[in-house]
Amino acid sequence: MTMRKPFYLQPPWNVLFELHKLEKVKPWKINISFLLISFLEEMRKYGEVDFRASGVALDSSAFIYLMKSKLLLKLEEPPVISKTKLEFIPPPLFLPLRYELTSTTIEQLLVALDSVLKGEKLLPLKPRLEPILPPPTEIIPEIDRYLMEIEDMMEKLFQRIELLIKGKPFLNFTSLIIKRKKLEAIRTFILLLFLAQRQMIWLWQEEELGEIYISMNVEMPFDGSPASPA
Amino acid sequence: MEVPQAPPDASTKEAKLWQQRLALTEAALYVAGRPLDLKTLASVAKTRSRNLAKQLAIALKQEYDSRNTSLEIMQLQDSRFVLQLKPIYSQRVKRLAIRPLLTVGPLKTLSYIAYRQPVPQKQVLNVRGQHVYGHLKQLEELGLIVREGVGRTKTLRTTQFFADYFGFTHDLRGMKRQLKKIFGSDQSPKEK
Amino acid sequence: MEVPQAPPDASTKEAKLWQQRLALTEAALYVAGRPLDLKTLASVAKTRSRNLAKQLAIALKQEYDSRNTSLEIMQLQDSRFVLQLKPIYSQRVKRLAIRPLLTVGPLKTLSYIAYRQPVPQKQVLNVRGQHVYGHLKQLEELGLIVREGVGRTKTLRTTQFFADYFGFTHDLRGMKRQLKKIFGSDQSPKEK
Repeated sequence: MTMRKPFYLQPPWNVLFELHKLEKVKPWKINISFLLISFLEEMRKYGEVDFRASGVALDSSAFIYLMKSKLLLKLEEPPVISKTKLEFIPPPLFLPLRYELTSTTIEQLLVALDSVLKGEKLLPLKPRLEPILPPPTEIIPEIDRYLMEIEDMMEKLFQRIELLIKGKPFLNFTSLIIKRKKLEAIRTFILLLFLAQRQMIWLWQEEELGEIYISMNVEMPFDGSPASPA
Repeated sequence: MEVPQAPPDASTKEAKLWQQRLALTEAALYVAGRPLDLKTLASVAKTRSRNLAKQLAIALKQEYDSRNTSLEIMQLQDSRFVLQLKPIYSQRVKRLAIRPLLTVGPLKTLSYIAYRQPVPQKQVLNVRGQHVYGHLKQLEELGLIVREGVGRTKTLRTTQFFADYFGFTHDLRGMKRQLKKIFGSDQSPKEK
Repeated sequence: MEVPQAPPDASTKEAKLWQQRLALTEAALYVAGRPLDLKTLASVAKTRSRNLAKQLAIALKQEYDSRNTSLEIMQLQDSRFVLQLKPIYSQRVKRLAIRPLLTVGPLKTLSYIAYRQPVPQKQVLNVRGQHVYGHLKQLEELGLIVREGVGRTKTLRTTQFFADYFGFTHDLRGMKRQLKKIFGSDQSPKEK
């Protein structure tokens, strides 16, 4: 009776079980994650849970990881310095100092000046080159204005919260940003953080990633200073 | 001012130091080929005393004067000293000077700075082109110009060495008048 | 060759002429700042006799040697003469020199080329590092080396000007012997 060849001895999984094949393959070409997941799926499909095969697969995966790591480390090694024959390097030769009369005369200086001044006269006739500035981007001034007007916007948001919260103990963040664009929602959230940091409002959540609740700090007027006791 | 001190007896340690300083003074004047001030001469002669530097230069001058040589040491009005060829020999040997101080490009830049000084670096760049950055570096290294101020407000002017080399006065207005006169141009340099 | 003639008695007409020629010889060497051959020295000293020019130069050299001075006159192998600063004074005054001098890096590259020449550019880059491209440009501009051939086969050698500057002979084998003596190395440069 012939034994059926187990599925994992066929490609692509066979690379994990026939280690001599690993030497012929570039480690980068082996997707270990894919091999192991599909290996487990296949095993589940056949209903043959073979712990020896799993063990070998694990061992092979570790080995492939090791090969990959070694290749990476090899890249970081400094290049091998070729052993050049040590040869005699002579010391620097210092030049002897000699005065030398140079030949430039005042006439030559004046001839040079003449040609430069002619060039200077022509200068205004040349078209003036204006510096080419890059076109202004849309984002930077927007952010600038946003930052510059932040106090103003904080006050407006605070007034809006005051209006919406009337008669209620708290307000939820979703109601503040309803029907608003994403960027505006983010800005509103940032402004809330500023207001909370100044203790003008309180923020809390009942669960992580859950709704944010806002309540007023009744002891703080807008200017940020504690209210004077009545 | 103290009377220049005669070199001490050559047998003593002080005499050796004097001789060494005298040789250093000569070395400095020879290599520089331009007038040197007492501060520079003192630093070369390893002394802080400008008076000693002056005594050394005067002693060296006397030594040169006493000897049959084509070279002389001159004391300028501002207490600077220069080693130079005696003018009577110039004619016979000046043909041996074959190397120009500067090539044409840097010379043009230098002449413009001399004529318009003190001139904003920006103006020099406008008139002569961006390539003159290299010229300015060379002229500065040769001690022919100085840059004053920083960044966009840099101003250029020529140095005393420039004036000495071309035989101009050290006075800026005087130099401009000299240039204008020699140049014979009807364009008066802008006084700034 | 005639025996160098001692300077004649200073009271005679010939003595005055001798003194004048001596001064002209000195003037020529001072102005040139490079080695001058006997033909040039003779023409400056108003004589057709190269032998007389040589006698004058040797007499001048002896005068310099006998005196406490920072300057020296060197006689090169091919009977050329040069006036220069004694090397022991260089360090203290080199900052005053007009002509920008080379820093240690390019000087090392230069001495390597001189020692190994004619040497492939590739070998110089291997030994001294890729940064020497700048040195080679500088040395070439100063006329101290030449590059022969193109691309990867470029060969470097020093110029006649280099030999003159250092007072070396123009003969390559002779120059290498001189260099070997200076470097005090027991390794003989490769003769190619």
